[in-house]
Amino acid sequence: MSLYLILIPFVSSLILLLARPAASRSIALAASLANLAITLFAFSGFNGDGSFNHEFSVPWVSSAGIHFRLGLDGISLLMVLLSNLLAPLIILSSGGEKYHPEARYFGLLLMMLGALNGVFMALDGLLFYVFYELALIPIYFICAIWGGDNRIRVTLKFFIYTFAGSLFMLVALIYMYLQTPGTHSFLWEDLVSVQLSNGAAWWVALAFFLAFAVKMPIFPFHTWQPDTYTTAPTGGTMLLAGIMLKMGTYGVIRWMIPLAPEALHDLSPIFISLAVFGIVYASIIAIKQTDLKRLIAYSSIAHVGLIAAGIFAWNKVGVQGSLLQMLNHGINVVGLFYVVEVLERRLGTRSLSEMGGIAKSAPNFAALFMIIMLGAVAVPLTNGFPGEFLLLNGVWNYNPWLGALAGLTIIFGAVYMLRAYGLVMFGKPNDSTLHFEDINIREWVVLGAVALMVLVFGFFPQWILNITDGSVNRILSVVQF
Amino acid sequence: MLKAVPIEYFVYLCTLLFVIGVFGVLTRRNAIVVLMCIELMLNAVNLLLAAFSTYLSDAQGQILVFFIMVVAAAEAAVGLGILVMIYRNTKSTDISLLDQLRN
Amino acid sequence: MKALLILFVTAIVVLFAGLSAKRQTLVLLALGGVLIALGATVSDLFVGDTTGWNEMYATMFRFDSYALAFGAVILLTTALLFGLSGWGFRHLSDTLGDNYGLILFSICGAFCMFSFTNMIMLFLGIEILSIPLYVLAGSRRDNLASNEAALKYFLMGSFATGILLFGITLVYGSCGTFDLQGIASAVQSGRATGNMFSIGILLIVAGLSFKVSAVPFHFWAPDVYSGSPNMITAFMATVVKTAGFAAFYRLFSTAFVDSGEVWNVAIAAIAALTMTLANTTALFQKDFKRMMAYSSISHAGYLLLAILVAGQTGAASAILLYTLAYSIATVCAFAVYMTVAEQNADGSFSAFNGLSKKEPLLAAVMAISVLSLAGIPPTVGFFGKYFLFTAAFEAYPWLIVLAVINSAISIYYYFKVIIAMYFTSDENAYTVSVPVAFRWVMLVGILLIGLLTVSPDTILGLIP
Amino acid sequence: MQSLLPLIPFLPLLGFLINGIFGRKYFSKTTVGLVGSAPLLVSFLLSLAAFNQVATSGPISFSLYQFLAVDSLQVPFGFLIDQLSVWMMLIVTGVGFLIHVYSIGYMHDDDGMWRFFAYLNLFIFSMLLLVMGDNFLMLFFGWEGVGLCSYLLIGFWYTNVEFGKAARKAFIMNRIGDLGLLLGIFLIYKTFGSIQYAQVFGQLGTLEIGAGVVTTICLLLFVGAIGKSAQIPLYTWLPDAMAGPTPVSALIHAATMVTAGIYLIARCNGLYSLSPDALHMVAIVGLATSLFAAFIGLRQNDIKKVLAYSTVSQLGLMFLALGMGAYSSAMFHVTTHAFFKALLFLGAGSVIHALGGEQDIRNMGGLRKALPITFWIFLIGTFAISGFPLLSGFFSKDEIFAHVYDHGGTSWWALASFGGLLTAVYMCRLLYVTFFGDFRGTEDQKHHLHESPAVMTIPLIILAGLSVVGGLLNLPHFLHIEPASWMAHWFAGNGVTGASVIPMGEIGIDASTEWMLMGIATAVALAVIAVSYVLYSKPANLPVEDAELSGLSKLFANKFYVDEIYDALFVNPTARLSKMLHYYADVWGLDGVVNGVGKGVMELGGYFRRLQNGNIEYYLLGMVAGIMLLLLSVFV
Amino acid sequence: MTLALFLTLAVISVITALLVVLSRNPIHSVLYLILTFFTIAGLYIMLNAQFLAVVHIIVYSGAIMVLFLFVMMLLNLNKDTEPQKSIYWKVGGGLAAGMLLVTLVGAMRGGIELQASATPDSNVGLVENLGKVLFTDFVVPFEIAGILFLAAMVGAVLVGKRDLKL
Repeated sequence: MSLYLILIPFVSSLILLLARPAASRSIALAASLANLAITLFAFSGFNGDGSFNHEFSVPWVSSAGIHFRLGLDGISLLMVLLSNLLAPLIILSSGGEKYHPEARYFGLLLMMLGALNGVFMALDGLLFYVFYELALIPIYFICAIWGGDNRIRVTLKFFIYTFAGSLFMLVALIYMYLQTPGTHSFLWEDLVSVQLSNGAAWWVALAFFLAFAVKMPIFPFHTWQPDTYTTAPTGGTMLLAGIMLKMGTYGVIRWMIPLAPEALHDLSPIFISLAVFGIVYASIIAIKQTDLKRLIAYSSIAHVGLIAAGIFAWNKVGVQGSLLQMLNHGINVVGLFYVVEVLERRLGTRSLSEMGGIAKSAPNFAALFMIIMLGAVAVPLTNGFPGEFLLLNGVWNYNPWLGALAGLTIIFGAVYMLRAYGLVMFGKPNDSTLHFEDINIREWVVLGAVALMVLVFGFFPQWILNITDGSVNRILSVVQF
Repeated sequence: MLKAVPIEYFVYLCTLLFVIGVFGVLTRRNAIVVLMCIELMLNAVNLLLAAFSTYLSDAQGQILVFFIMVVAAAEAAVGLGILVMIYRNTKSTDISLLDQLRN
Repeated sequence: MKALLILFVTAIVVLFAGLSAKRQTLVLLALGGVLIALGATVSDLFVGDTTGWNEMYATMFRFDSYALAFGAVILLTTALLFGLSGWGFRHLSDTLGDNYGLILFSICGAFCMFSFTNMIMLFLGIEILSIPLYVLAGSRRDNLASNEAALKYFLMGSFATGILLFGITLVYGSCGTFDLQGIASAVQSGRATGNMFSIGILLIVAGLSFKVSAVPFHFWAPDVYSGSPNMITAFMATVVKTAGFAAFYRLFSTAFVDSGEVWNVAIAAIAALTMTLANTTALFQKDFKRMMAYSSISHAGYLLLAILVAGQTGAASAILLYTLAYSIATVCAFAVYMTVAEQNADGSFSAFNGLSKKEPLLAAVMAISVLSLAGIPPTVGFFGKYFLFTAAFEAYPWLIVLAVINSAISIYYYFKVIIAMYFTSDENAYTVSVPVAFRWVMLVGILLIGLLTVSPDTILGLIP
Repeated sequence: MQSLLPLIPFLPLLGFLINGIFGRKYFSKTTVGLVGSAPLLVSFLLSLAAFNQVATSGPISFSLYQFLAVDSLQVPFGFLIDQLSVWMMLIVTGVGFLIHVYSIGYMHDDDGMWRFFAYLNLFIFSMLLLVMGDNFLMLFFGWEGVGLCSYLLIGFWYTNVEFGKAARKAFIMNRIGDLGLLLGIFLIYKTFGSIQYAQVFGQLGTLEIGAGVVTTICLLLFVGAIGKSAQIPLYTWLPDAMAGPTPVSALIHAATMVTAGIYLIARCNGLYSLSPDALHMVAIVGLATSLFAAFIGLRQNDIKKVLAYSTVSQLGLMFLALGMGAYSSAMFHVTTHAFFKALLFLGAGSVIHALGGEQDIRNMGGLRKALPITFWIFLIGTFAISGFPLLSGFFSKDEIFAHVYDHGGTSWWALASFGGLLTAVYMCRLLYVTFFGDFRGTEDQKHHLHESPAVMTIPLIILAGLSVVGGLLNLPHFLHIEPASWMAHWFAGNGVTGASVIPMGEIGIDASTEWMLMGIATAVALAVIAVSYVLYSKPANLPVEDAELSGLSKLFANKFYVDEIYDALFVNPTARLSKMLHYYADVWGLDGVVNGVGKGVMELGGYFRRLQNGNIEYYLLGMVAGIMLLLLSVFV
Repeated sequence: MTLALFLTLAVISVITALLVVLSRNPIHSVLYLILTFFTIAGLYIMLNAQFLAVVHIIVYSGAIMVLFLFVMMLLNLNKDTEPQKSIYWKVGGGLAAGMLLVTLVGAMRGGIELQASATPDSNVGLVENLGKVLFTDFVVPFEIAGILFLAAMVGAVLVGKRDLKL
């Protein structure tokens, strides 16, 4: 079953890229919905005790102990759910003339989806790495082909930066691999059971951190992110912010901490401090941004900083919160970027100073934007809240001062999001916004679905937490520091 | 005779000849002379091989000398061919002038 | 051994056929010969050699699985290149047969280079490989760049031969034999320990470094690569490099494996310097072929990592996989480059502008090749790098870190061509037509890259 | 019966959904009004039933589902209806219903009426969650929810940029408080291992907790209360919040939401009682706010702004009561304040409605004749808040003063009473300037002056009645009229932990002193009413233009320049910091480093590139040099 | 006596080698080089490698150097006007070569230990001995050298051909 989650996107991606059929969007949508169906089907008979379900394992390079091994525990399942839940939305929300030729765009998108699923399911270190990098290629192409100003320079920087970061992870993985007894192995369990000396663990942890910190990104490794998010076409931005950055956070939970727990005792204060500082830093910067997309990009740094801080706190509340927030941040950020897309499509600009008064002409849009915005601001009973609550609680439990500092996010978050919302929606309409067309059916579906998820997951976070509960217990019990 | 001349002398002599060859390669601009200097280097090697061969009472070294001669001849033929070809195009065998290919 | 004979016979046949036969016939003859040789090699590799020749000539060369595997790699590469040659050699008329003949002779030399058990064979192999190449580099006789390439290659190559020979001589003086096993046992028994021996080894390192174009003996490569005809450049970048490393590794994993303290530092330094210099210099190149030259130098830097741990399990397999991946990708890249650049008379990156719209498949082939060269997962190029790094990791972690940083740097120049093909709007008014043979070669190449990605094991298992 | 109780919050939510989804396209204004108001009535009736049940069989608690369960952090979506919460429910739904009805008339001409009612219903839902939740997280839900609704309603007329800013200000200042509350909740969880009221308060007697921890918890919660209930230093949003439609001001910014802070502290009285330091802090902040806001109120000319500062001041008074440990007195004042302040706001709304949106009292005057009902109602409200004998405010304020006298001493009592005096002054000023004298508005306005329709006046009359008799709820003991201290007794009933929800406050002063205090208060109130009539009903004593003010008056009129100070201290520096961080730290600094690494590599390549100069002599020299370097390794 | 002979030959060979490098006229260089080769042939004889000496004279002086001379005459290079490198280059080249020499000699000083065989055989350099070794043990390289020659021949022809369509 887990194999299909990768095969379906890859095969349909190849079809789209090679045959370039006209109905590319429908094919892509069908493939992504099939994936979503499989994901939901994977819930049936799912064993939530933290073991790996639906395992698929064949030796890949048997002489070197590399396996093509996939499996789903709760954490993976959640991430797979995230990517497959968002993929249909992203497919629905992008495409069209701006993405010519469409077949190529959707082909790349599906390739990305397959790779992401692979990242989230891989239980072999090298396989994880391979998928991790594979995901980078389609998104690079998407951003560089259909991006905006400066796309070539910006995306190349993005690619090299993230690639360089993850190469250090490769070095760390190889090191771990060489420490496994007997004929070496990359299997997760084998890597986890390696006992490292303190010094070695430091290096391994730092190497992993570099890879994931760039990917997420965490202050001060974030500078590629605002430019890339801004430049990328919105479909690409959604993929980047909605799913791809979760590769980093997921990687920390699944790989970094379990592999090098010995060092985390010493290093996690540094990591958390960076993450928390990044929250405040990015939030403050977001306050005065004039480009809506860039604003959301900075807000994403803040949010992901909180997620990372929760993980590094490494207590159950924090980790569960981070997992919950990964899903919800993905949903929200996709919604927000889609809002930007809707605005940009109609107004031809993302500049906040050229907007205003849109609520008047587009009440439906305003309402859905409001709901999504509230989710992002983490108002209770929207999906943003429970995760943020748990995360802040987790960080607070780790260190109250850091928790309080991280808590500033709820203030700054309100400041910049409300400012943005106000500048877009409120005030007197200007010439261009006066006749702003309200959203059409497709936009309704996407924004409505996001808004619905915002509310449903806001009211019932425990549904999500139940998925990951057993796995978090297991991974916390495996790794203690 | 073997006792009279220490092997070191041969080594130093050949090294000296070899280095003179290198010196020539570095300082001459005429391609043909450079090629001759390379032949000088090869000859230094040949002499050293022969010396080792004799001092070790082992024929292999002298066998290699043959092969080096073979190669030297072949290289000379090909190299001079190339030189002539270039001369036809540039009317010169000055290696300093050949710097069209560069960064 | 069989392959060597087949190649030699093919070379003779092609030479004579070149006097009268048609272009098509020649291509088929040469390609057929190579394919037969490839078949013989592969069957020897998997079925085993029953002729007994191996034992008969074991003091000079031995076609063990190592040699056969590398033989298969270069024959495969050559076959692909010959597939391109029908169009690639279209400018040649009366010298076509000579060109094929020389290439085939050159491969004969390569076969000596990775099967030798005696340094005399190594020396001869190198010369047989090189001398035809000096000529081939200058085979566009009316072209000054080609002439210059030939002379530079020849002069520096001869000079390097001198250095190599001096080294061999000194080693011979220390050990009293050219036989690899003999040298190894001399080292083991402590007979060969003096400084003369060390200098000999280091001079051999220098000589071989020249052949594999490692810094600071690399200077010839960019100029010769860019000056030579495209087909020959592709041949040099793939077959010659593979043969050079096969010989390098064979020598150092048998004869000098126990005198590592002499050459480890030297080769580590060369490797570090090679990677860094080549990758940073490549950043500035505007010409695709020159970029490929620096890329090939940088790959030499990575491959030297395996030499450093010569003799260790997996090192040979790593070189094999790496060179195979590198060769296929390079051939594919050159195939695309040739179609684009030769029809456009422009070899710079901007020649590729907008290629993805004109010929999406051509662009895709180039993209995949370049990604593989850059070592980006899941292309086989990544596995090549991975196994190299893993092999050398425990002994030289810092070198691996440097290699990793360099891999990141290399993205910048590799992606220039991708950027041109995919992200730059098309300002060229030319049209590109892809010869049929090229399509087949690219198809085979890409399929091979795919297959190797799925199962690198098949290659890794060739050398036990 | 019990199965119907969840309907209390969810009916308004349903109203919100129906109006929000269908209101714009499908409903007439009347339908919108009905859909909006009817759930409130049902909820109110159900709350009455709940009241009855609590009275007969004690607190009710039930839970709908498990909201969060991580480790020991078990949070049900649960409700607790005890004496305290049912009282708040009654206020919220009761006063809320009246205001809804009033709004049918008030908002009838507004296109966004569907939106208005939807938001109001959402507010009621949130407020009910706040008071009905059985744990701190539920409280927080409501807490933020009401903040959100406040934001939506303040910015209801969103085309006005200033209103939008006011809304944002309200939300953000609330959020500052919310952070405190949130951290308080974290600390509670860490200390007690739970955030459910029953378990937290149940452990108070048994668990050994350091005084520092309790004080910290209390202060953090108090930060939340400060934000929500507009106390120093986070009060500035409330006057600005008057940008919203007047019923909103009545409901949210006077009667219900702003009292959430009082509710929170009353709810946690067990905790606060363990921490005298925290109580002291609460008292100080309350008293300071009470006086501060009253001073500002003296010189405001916007009818709603006066009421707003009055609200802040009254809230301060309530906190003062809380700080004195008089929790039930505070709740008593919450109740009466809900009556008369809602009344005043709605009355002001009626005035504004009649004048077509005019809010400046300098342009009013003499409205007594044109708006008789409104006038009488406003009069009752003003007298009630000023402490006119036997009206509701009289009793509730008196009780608080008595506690202050008892626990704080004479100086505290004097200051608090002075605040009461100021309240009477500016309220009477408002009343007289607005309704007496001659009309000072335009002819056009004069022409259109009309009394509000019945749908608006009837709720006013009901509220007026409540403002008059509200005092009966908690008559002081020394009057010996039964039921004396009914409300205090009600709150002292056994809660879910088995102990009193709010223990009976003890007043340790004898009856004669109480009589004396009451007498002084009465005398002061009556004197103020009389003196200010003389002062303010004369045209000569009308408020002057802002520019002509000087000295303290100017200070008061400009609200002590607090907004300006905040701008200079916090808002502008943050904005500047934002830009500076962006340009200097992010783009120039960090990104510069990243780009610099790239440039460095390029530069290195630039040097290496020059080696390849095309000249074979250099190449050969390079090779020789390389050989020498290799050979040097022999010497190493 | 033998030492004196050796030294004489050695000094002559070094001097002539230097003259090869230093003389301005390429023709002189060739002639000096032939002289050097003769001294080397003398040393071969001293080493009891008579066959080698003979072959050496035939191949180098007789064939290779004649080829060089031929080409020089063909290309009219027999002048003193050959472009010279600047003095800096000469000094630089000399320095480099000198340093190389110092490095080589310095490194080898005291490190030259030959593993002389137990049964010294002074006849290794004789033609019958060499022939036996060449055609038994080294028959493979001998054959392979054929390929080399063939390749070189074809190559030389290829290079020498005039392009038909220029």
